[in-house]
Amino acid sequence: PEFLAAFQARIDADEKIEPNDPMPAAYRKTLIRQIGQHAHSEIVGMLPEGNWITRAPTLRRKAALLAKVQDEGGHGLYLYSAAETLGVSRKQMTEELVSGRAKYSSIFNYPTQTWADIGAIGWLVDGAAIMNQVPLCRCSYGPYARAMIRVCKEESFHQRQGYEIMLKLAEGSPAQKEMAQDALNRWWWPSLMMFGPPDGASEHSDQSTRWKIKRFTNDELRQKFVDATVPQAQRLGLSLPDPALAWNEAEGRYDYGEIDWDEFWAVVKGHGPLNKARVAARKKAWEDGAWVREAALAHAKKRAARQSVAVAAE
Amino acid sequence: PEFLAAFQARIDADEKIEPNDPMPAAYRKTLIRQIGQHAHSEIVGMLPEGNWITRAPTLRRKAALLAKVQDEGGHGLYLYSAAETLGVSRKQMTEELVSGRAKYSSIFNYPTQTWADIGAIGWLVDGAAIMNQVPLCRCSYGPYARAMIRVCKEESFHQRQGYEIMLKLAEGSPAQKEMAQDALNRWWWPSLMMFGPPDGASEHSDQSTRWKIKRFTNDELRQKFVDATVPQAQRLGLSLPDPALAWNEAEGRYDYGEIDWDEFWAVVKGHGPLNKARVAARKKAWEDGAWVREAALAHAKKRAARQSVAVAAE
Amino acid sequence: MPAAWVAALIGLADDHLILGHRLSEWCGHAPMLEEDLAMPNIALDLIGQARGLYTYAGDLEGAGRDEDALAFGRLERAYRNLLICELPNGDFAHTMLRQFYFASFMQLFWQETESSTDVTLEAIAAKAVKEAQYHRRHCAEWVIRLGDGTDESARRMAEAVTLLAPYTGEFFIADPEAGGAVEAGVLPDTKALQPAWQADIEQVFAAAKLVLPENVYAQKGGRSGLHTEAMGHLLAQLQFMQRSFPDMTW
Amino acid sequence: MPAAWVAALIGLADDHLILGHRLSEWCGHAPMLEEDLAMPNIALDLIGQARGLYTYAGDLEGAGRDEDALAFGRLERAYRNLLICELPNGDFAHTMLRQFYFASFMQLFWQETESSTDVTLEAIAAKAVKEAQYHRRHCAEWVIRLGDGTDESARRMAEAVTLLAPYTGEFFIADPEAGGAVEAGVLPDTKALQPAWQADIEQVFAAAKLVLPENVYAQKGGRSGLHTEAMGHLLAQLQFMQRSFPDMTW
Repeated sequence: PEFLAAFQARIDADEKIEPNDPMPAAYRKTLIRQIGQHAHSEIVGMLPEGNWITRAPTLRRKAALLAKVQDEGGHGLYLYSAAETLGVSRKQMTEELVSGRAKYSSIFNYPTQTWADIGAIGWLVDGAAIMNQVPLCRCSYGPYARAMIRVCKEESFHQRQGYEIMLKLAEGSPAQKEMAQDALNRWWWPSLMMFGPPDGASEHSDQSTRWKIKRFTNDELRQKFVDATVPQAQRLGLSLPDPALAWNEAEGRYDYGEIDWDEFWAVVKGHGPLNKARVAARKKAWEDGAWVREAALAHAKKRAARQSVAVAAE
Repeated sequence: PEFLAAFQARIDADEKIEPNDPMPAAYRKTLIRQIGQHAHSEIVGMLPEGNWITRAPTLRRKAALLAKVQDEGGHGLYLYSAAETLGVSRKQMTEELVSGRAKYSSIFNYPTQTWADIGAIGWLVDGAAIMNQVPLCRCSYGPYARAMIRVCKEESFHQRQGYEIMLKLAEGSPAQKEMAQDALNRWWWPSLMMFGPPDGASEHSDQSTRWKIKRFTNDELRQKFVDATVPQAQRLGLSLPDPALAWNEAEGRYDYGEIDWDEFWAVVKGHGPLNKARVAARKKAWEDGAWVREAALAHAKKRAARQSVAVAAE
Repeated sequence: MPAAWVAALIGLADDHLILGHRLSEWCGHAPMLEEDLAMPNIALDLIGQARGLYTYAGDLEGAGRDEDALAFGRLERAYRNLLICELPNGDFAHTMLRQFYFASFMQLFWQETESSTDVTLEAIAAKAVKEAQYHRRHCAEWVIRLGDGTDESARRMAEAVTLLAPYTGEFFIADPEAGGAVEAGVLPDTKALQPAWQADIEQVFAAAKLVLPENVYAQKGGRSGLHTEAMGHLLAQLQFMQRSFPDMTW
Repeated sequence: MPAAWVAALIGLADDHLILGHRLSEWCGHAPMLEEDLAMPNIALDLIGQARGLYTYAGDLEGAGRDEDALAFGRLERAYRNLLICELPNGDFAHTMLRQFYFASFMQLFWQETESSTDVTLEAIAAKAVKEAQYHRRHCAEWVIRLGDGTDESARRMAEAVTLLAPYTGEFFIADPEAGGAVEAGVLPDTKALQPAWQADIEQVFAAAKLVLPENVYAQKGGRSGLHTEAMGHLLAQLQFMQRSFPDMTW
C-alpha cells in the first residue's frame, strides 16, 4: 500500500516509469496486455492492406502501399520491444496470437474488397488509431510513450496518404466515386467501433486512467474522431452512412446514430468475417517459418562455437 | 523359337492378341512401355490445358475445355487399364511418372502462354496425336486397339474444337489474329517433333512394325500430318513458321524445313521449359493425395469387416 | 417471371459459376484419377446450370446482357454468390464437404423448383435435380469414407467441419432480392428446406462418425456482394480474358 | 541514348518489377518480423528501379507511354523479364537464393553501368548499385545461414539450388534488343560479368557448405517474351485494376 501510494505519486507528478523501476504487478499486467494487443494489431493489420499490394493500380500506389505495410511491421517491432521491457518475450506474445487467445483490433477482421478500401483504411482506420494513440505519447510508461511518438508520426503520414487515395477516387470517374462511397459505407461503423465499447460497458478504464495509461474515455475519443472526420468526408463529397448524423450546435459537436454493438461483440468474440482467416494466416507464417528460425539459431551457435575455437587456438 | 514363329503367324493373320494369350516377353515389355508412355502423356497433358480452365474467355469455352481435359483423364484411365492387362499396376506406372523416370510426350513440356495456345493444342497436338493413334486402332494387342478406337473418336472431336477456336481468333480482332499466329509459331515445330526422331535415329521401330504395334514410320506419319495441316493453316489465313515449306508437285506432298533436333533431344532429356514443373505437379498431386487413397482403403476394409460380422451373425 | 427477380436468379447463377470455378481448379491435381474425372464432371454440371440461369436472367432483364456479360462483366461487389462457394479449396476433405453441403441443399432446392410456377425454372430444375442428386451422393460417400477412414482423414474432415460450418447458415437466409418470388411459387422458400437439409447432414455425419458442430455463428454477406478476400483473386483469374480483350468474340 | 534500345531498358525494368512483385507477395507472411520488414524493403527498391527505367524508356520511345502504361498495359508476350524473376516464390530458401543470384548479378551490372556513357543510366546506376549491394549482402547471409544451419534448412537450400540453377544462365545471354548499346558503352556486356558473378556464388556457397551445381542446362526465353505458366497468373493480379478500370487516374 505504501509502495502503491508512492508509485501513484510518481505518476501524478508526470514522471515516466522505466523498465527497471519498481511497479505494481497490475500496472505491469495491464501494460503487457495493452501493448501486446497493440503490437498484434499492427501485425494482423498488415494482412488486409497486404491483400492489395499485388493489385495496386499504379506503381506509385504499389510502392506507397508496400512502404505502409512495412511501416506497420516496424510498429509491431517497436511495440513488441516495448512489451519485452516488461518481461514478456516476442515469442510468447506471438504464440498467444497464433493460438487465437490474444486480442487485436477487431477492424482487421473485415475484408478489403476493393482498392478504395485501401484509401478508407488509411483515412479512417489510421485516423481512429491516431486519436487513440496521440494521448499514449504521454503515457506513464516510458518505452511505450516513446514508441508511440514514433508510431504516431508515421500514422499521420499514412492517414494523409489514405485520404489522398480517397480524394483521387472522389474526383475520378463515376465508377471510382462509387467505389469510394461504397468503401466509406463499409468502413465507417467498424471505425467507430475501434474506440471500444461505450464508457458504461468498458472494463479497466478507471484504473488505467489513474495510472495515466489511458487519458480519455472511449466515448470521448470516438466523439473527437467523428468531429474530425465528418468535415473530411464532406470535402470528399461523400456521404456518411448514418441518417442520424447531424451537427449539434448547442454542444458544438456531431451527434451520430446508434452503433450496432451486437456486431461489435460478435467480431470481438471471433465471429467477424475474417477472424479465423487472419489468425490462420499468422499461424501459417509462424509455423512455415519455424525451420528458418531454427536454422538461424543453429547457424549462430555453430559460428559462435567456431569463433571460440579460433580464439582458444590463438 | 517355335513359339515366336507361331506368335508371329497369329500376328500376320491379323489375329488380336488378348491378355491371357501367351506372348513373347519382349512384346509384353514393348507394349507396357508404349501404353504406359501414352497413358502418362494423357495425364501430363491435362496440365497445360488445365492452366487455362480458370481463365477461359467465355462460359461455353470454359465448359468445353473442362470437358476436354476431363476426356484426357478418361483416356489415361483406359490406357492404364489396358496396360494393367499386361501385368503392371497403375500405382507402379504412376510412381514411375512422379519419380521422373517415365517418359511422356515431350510436347507437354511447353507452356500455354495465351488462350490461343488452347486452340493450337487442340488443332495441332491432338491432330498429330490422331495421326499417331489411328493406326493403333488396328494394333495387334486387343485391349490397346479397343482403347484407341474410343480415344481416337474423342480426339478428333477435340481437334475440330481446337481448330474452331483458332478460326474464331483468325476471324477476330487484330489482337486475336496476332495471338493465333503467335501460338501457331510456337506450337508448329514441337508438333512436328511429336512423331519422334527421324527414321534413321529411331529405336524399336522394326520389331514393333513386325508385331503390328507400329504400322508407319515416324517420318511417314510426320509427312501425313504436314500434308493435312498446311491447307488447314491456309484456310485460317495464318502462315506457318517455316520458310522452307513448299508444295512438292512431283512427290505430291509438302516439303518442310529442318527440325531442330537439338531442341528435341534437350526436351526429351528433361531440359524443356517445363519438364521439372510437370513432373513436380504430378508428384504433388500424388503425394498430397496419399492420405485420401489410404483413407479410402481403410474405410473399404472397415466396411468389409462390418459386413462379414453382420453376415456371420445371421 | 417478373424482371424484379432477376437479381435473385443472378445470385443463384453466381453460386454455380463460382463453386464450379473453384472445383475446376482441382483439374489435373486430384488425389486419384477417378476424382480427376469426377470433379470436373461436377464442375461442368454447375457451369451448365449457371449458363441456363444467367441466360434466363439476361432475357428477363432485357438489357442485352448475355451469359458472358453477366458471368464476366461485373465488379466484385455485384457478384451475389453465397460465401461458401468462393472459399479456397483447402484439402480434398474440405472440397468434398463443401460440395456435399451445397449439393444436399441444391438437391432440395431443385426438388421444390420442379414445381415452380415458372416453366423455364421448372425445366432447369428438372435437369439440375438429377445432377445435384449425383453430386450429393458422390460427395456424401467421400465424407463418410474420409470421416470413417484413417485417423488423419478423420482429423482433416473434422477440421473441414469446423471451418465450413459457419458458412452453411447462409443457405437458409431469404434472399432480399427474391421478395415475392417465394410467395408467387416461383422460387422455393429456402428457410423451409433447412430441416430436411439438417436431417441429411445428420444422417451422413452419423455414418461418417463426424461430430455435428454446435452453436455455430453463421457468416453471411454473399447475397449483398460482401465477399471474403478470396473472391477478388478468383475474379482476377475468371475475368482475365474479358478484361484484357474487351468486346471480342471467342 | 537511341530509341532503338528502348526494348532493352524495358526488359531491365521488367526484371525489377516482376521480381519486386514476387517478393511483395511475402508481405505479412515472412518467417520472422525482421524479414517482414526486409523483404518489402528490397521489393520497394526493385520497384523504384523499375519506375526509373520505365520512365526513361517511355521518354526515349516518345510514344506517350508512362511508367504505368509500360508496367501494366502490355500482354504477356511483350514482357521481357528474365525467367528467374517470375518463378513462384517457393519457400524462404528458394526466395532468398533467387534474390541472392539476382542481386549478385545486378550489383555487378550496376557497377559497370555507373560508367555508362548515358547520363540518365549513370544516375540510376549510382543509386541502384548501393541498393543491390545491400540486397546481395542480406540474401548472401541467409544463403549461408540456411545452407549451414540445420539439416532441414540445408536440404531446402540444396533443393533451391537444383531448381534455380537452370535459370541463372539467362543473366549472361546478350539481349538481342541491346545490340549496339554494349558497343556504345551505354549498357554493360553481361557476358563479361559472368566470371565475377561465378566467383561470388562460389565464395558464398563455400561458406554455406552448398555444392555448386554442375552441367546445368540453361533455361531461356524471357527476353523474347517466352514465359513460364506462372507469368500469366502473376499478370492477372498485377494488371487487375488497370484492366478492370482502364484509362483512369489513381
